[in-house]
Amino acid sequence: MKRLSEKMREIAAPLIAVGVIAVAWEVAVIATGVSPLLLPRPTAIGQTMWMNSEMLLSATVQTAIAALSGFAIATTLGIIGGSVIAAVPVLRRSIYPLATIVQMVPLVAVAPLFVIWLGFGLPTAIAASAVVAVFPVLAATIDGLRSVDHGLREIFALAGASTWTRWRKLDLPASIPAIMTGLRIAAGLSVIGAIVGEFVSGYGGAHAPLGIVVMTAMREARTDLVFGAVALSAIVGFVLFGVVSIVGWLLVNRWHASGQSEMEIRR
Amino acid sequence: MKRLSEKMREIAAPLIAVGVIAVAWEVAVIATGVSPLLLPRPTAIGQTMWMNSEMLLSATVQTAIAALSGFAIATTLGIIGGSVIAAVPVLRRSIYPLATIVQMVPLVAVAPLFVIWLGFGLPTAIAASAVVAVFPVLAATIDGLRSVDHGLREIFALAGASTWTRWRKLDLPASIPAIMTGLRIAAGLSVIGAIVGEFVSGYGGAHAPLGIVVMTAMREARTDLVFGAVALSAIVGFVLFGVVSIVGWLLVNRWHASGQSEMEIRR
Amino acid sequence: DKPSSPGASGAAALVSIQVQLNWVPEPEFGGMYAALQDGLYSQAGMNVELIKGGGQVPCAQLVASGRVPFALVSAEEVLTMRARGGSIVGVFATFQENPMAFLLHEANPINTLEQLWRSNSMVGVNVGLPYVTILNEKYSGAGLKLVPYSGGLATFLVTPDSAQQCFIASEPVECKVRGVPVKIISMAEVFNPYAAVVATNEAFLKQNPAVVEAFVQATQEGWRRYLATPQKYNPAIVALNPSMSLEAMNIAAEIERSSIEPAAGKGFIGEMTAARWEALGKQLVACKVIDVCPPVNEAFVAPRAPAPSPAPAPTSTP
Amino acid sequence: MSDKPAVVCEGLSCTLPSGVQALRDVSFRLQAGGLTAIIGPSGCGKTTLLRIAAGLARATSGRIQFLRRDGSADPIRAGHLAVCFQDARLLPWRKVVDNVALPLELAGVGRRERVARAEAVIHAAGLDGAQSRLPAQLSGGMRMRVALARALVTDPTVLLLDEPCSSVDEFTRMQLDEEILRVWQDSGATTMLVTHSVSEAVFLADEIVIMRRARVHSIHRVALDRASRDRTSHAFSQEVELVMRSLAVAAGVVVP
Amino acid sequence: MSDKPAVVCEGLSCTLPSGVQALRDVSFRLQAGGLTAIIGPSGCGKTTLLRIAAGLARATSGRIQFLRRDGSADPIRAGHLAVCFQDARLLPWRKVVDNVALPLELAGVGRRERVARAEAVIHAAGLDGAQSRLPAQLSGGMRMRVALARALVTDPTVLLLDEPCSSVDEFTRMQLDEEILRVWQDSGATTMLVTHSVSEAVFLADEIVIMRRARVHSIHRVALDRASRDRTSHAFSQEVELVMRSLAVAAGVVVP
Ligand SMILES: Nc1ncnc2c1ncn2[C@@H]1O[C@H](COP(=O)(O)OP(=O)(O)OP(=O)(O)O)[C@@H](O)[C@H]1O
Ligand SMILES: Nc1ncnc2c1ncn2[C@@H]1O[C@H](COP(=O)(O)OP(=O)(O)OP(=O)(O)O)[C@@H](O)[C@H]1O
Ligand SMILES: [Mg+2]
Ligand SMILES: [Mg+2]
Repeated sequence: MKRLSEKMREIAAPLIAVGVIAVAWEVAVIATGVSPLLLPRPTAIGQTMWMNSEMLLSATVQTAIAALSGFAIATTLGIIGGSVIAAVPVLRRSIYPLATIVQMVPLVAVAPLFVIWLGFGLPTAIAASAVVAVFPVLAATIDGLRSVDHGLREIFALAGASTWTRWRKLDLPASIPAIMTGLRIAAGLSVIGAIVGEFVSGYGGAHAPLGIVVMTAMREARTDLVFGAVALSAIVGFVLFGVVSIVGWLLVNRWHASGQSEMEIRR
Repeated sequence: MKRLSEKMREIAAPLIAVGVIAVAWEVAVIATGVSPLLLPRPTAIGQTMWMNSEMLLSATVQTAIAALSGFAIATTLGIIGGSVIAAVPVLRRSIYPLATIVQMVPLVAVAPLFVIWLGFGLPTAIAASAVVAVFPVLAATIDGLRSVDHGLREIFALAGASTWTRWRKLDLPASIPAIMTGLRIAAGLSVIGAIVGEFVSGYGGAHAPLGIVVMTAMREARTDLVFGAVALSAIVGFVLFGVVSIVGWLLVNRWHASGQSEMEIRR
Repeated sequence: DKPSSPGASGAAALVSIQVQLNWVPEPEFGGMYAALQDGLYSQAGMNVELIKGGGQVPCAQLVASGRVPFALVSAEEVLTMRARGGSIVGVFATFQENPMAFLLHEANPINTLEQLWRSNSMVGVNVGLPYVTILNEKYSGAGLKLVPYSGGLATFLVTPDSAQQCFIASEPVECKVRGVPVKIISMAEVFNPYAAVVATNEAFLKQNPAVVEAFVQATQEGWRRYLATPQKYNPAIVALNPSMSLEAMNIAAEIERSSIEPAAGKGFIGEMTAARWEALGKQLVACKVIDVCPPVNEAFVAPRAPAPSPAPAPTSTP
Repeated sequence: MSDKPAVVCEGLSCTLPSGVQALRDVSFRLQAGGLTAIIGPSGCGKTTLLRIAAGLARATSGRIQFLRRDGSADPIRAGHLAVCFQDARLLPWRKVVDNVALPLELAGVGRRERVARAEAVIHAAGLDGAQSRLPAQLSGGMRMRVALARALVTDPTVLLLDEPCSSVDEFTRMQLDEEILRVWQDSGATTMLVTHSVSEAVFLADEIVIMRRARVHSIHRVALDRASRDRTSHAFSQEVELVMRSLAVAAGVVVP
Repeated sequence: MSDKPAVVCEGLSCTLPSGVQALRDVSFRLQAGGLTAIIGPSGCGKTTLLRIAAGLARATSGRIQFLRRDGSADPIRAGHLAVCFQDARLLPWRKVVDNVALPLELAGVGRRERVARAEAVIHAAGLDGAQSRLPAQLSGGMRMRVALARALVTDPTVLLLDEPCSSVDEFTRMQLDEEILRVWQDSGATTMLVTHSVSEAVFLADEIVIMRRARVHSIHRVALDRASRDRTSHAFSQEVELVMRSLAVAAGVVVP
């Protein structure tokens, strides 16, 4: 429990860093006199966010729903797909390299297909989010599964465990640290995926999601609002990242090197 | 050597897969009668690519240069930054979560800053590519370094090795499998980063890069050209992915589980 | 349920109609929101939903593929899509004059397209639009620094001697609201397609000619009302898009009026002529966007002139 | 016990991918239900032999057969061949009891029964009190004992043990030897025990195969009655001395 | 040899994070330049003690000191304390020779010299021909020998060995014992040897610390002259017997 509370304290660290960066940024902007149209001061951004808090809140909620759903889909597909690909050598050789394509397609280029197949607004934003986030999970899962100690696999082979059983009881648990890396990367990507998805899909509900807010604010040169919206999308990403990190830590801290604190020579 | 040639043969596998997918795609398009404006047939795409081969080739070269440069920068920054962050716990707690932000910023939103600081064309495309690709390398490096066996670290601690020496001789080699996962993810992202960078940074010289080709072709509803350009960007990504995979395999196949072939019970 | 003859059964079953907009709710769609607010569409037997767009929404593909019955596109999109086999048809042209223009700071000595194109200014333009090719051919913009228009105004505002493409009812309004003195140079003299064209697809048109007609007429009437008193309708649009102020919307409505309303005594709202489509087709062929111009008489259905008296849209077709 | 197979090796050779010839023409027989010890210098091929017997490696030539009493081949069912490897190979995220119970779990034994059976072997391995620790919280010797317990918890027909007691003290080793003996006697499993301790081999085995540089050097039948295998007896010491001499030759030591 | 420190443990206790008390009030002294063996049942705290001596773990109470002849504290320079751990801990991507040469490399010894020195210990460890193999291509016993060679290759002032010979046969073990003896005599390092083999302890050590359940059970001074430590002699057997009895008590075995 003590260690969990320590983990909680870690949440404070980035907040302090944010504060430090914000102050430095404020000072730098004032000192260099860069136009607020290009780089607004954090205080100005804060003010704008405060004044538009209601609109931004609803936008954030919508984008968060898209990003979270996309992340969930990417996680599920990435882990399942990665496991299948890792288990079947011919797939690993043929499909795995091709899977890179899913993250390389410029979303705007395939937007028509997405929108036509999935409809406007949320579904397309979710799909865009999932498409952008799935490959890191897939790649990390595959590489994690392929790194499972052969010695441990032999234990399962001797017991006549099925591939499915071995996956549940050995491969997956042993790959969790690697998969967590993939999920950490996917956390941020799912947010940007949702935002780009919103660019191309418009919005169904009454209120605009963050992607639309960014677009319109840019058109109107309300750079402080652009940065405010970006900051909110970043917060969605942080929270996702934080949740992934904490879940990962809870799962592996008791047995994996990454969960143990650093040793130092004492004499 | 025999195993390396086997590895080379692996390059054939995705090509065969591409062929299979292309045939399936062709048949599906013909069968469903979906409009070529949405989803052109592979043969039509191939024809268009052939007819525009000169223009596409020069576009591909330009985009490849941007993607490769961005990838190289992302690799360098990601490994160095990740190593520093992993080595300093306070940074890991404060900066690492914030680093997710670099991959979450909608490039279009910060394009004006990029363009003002770096100018139009190649430099911005490279920067965009690096920005999008750096986080996976960073995250994978950090997670890899933190997973290094504590027992091995003790060997170095006892010998009084400096952090730098330990990094070179233990941490980095031990993390190569993890870093390779990050690089595999970054390979694809660096390509999409370059293309999005080209969307916002433009013409860059006499010939347009793939990002501009995609944009123009989209506006002109030349869907087959859009897909052709996307296919070429995918090829750039594949090649990068392939090179990363082969380099990774050469580095670790002799000692890491992922390089060994799968065991099976024989009796 | 398929849309069928509207209005025939009175208020019984409204035909559900979706319209994909190509931008967020703004005065450029004022007539449609006015028609919605005044119930013109429901009087015509339609339950119209205006789907808010996001700037990169593939409107032309959506309507060509039948995903939505109507979408807002540009005239050149109609011709290019048709040239590539898309079955898209323009049925109503909101902007008679090209609303795309170049935005310059007021102090900029440049005043004409020719001056601009022969200068070595930095000009933000959308990649892949035909007017760039046309201007290049005409004035050989060799010294010009063409940069991509990224959808924002920031670069322009901080660079006094730059120019960028704009939508007359958007960026100039924003500058006005901010108190930044700017001027615009219309590009209509070299490239003047209809804009904000309401398009449908051939299949829908063939099956539901009455619906299309009724929709067009209601839209026409909506625009008439909107242009008469935009202040009456803008608050509802602001409610849908709070990021643009009411003040800005009112200004925008005034600016766009001249491009939408027919000159006194000539033509009517939404009008389209074969000559204008032909001219556009020639230009597109000339700048190699398309190889041959598709037959323009199939590319559009000219809306009928409205009844002389400002009456509500026709509600009865026996 | 008649259902336990004999294991017959005929002319086994094995060249590893690195080019090392780990086995050359190795022939011997594990009697059905017998306990055979393998001893030999480090690196002589004992583990390779065990891996081939377990089906985890393939012989380059020669063959290994599992034969029923009637001479027919016995296709041992998965889970009926238990191995204790030279390294512990524990799942680091599982508690001791769950590591020991793993083979039972994989064989579909219910939770309650497998925990009970696991706790019994854990007790016999002297690991009382460590049931709910993770492998990382154990000493090296304890980890190996967990691995041994995991091999003994099943009811195997063939039992392959690779130096299971090398990292424990002599008294714990004797205790473990008793447990191996008990399991072997109860199950009647055809057992192969790789060991470095000659006295352990003499105490436990019917036959001792002495290996040298990838070959069988000699096979020694233990002349002592099982009932009279008292480590303190003179006969036992003599037997140990005898095997030791063979081993010394195998190890290339000049015997005085 | 006067520069080798004595290692003095006073009232060491160590409670591990899991709550296990691995050491309770352990006091003893490693004589400067002496060779002290630690024996005791598996899990009694030997490795923990060695880790504390190496500075890799912290005692909960009590202290451990490195003292010069004149009584002043000796801050042992990094690299002058060598450890052979119970598990081999080899870098899997390095050849045997480069693994063995690692401590020299880290100490800045030039390539040619360190390879020469590494090959000498590799030879002494009976690993000729395996120089350029990777750890994965070695047998378990060979891997441990590489780890031992790596500890012996430096010229340490303090040498801590944790069961270095547990996974090799008795003859290889004797050969390794000779090598340990040689290195110890050449370097005069203050040496602590954890072992399970009583005869090894009697053969090598000046003093034998017998541990029991986290405590020092007794300390036995080996009464034999170094010159007359012949494993086949009666005196040697008697000494082994003596220690064995203490150990039996420590292991909780009822001695007949
Ligand atoms: N990391 C750890 N966390 C918790 N308990 C531990 C840890 N390491 C060892 N222990 C426990 O501490 C006690 C002493 O362990 P230690 O490794 O010192 O024993 P040992 O005497 O070296 O045994 P062996 O001969 O088996 O190696 C044991 O009971 C062990 O279970
Ligand atoms: N994976 C491998 N690749 C190449 N060579 C190997 C491999 N594993 C073992 N060897 C070599 O094969 C030979 C036999 O190894 P094996 O593990 O069977 O020996 P062993 O008798 O079990 O030795 P020990 O008593 O040390 O465990 C050794 O020379 C070893 O170096
Ligand atoms: Mg072995
Ligand atoms: Mg120990």
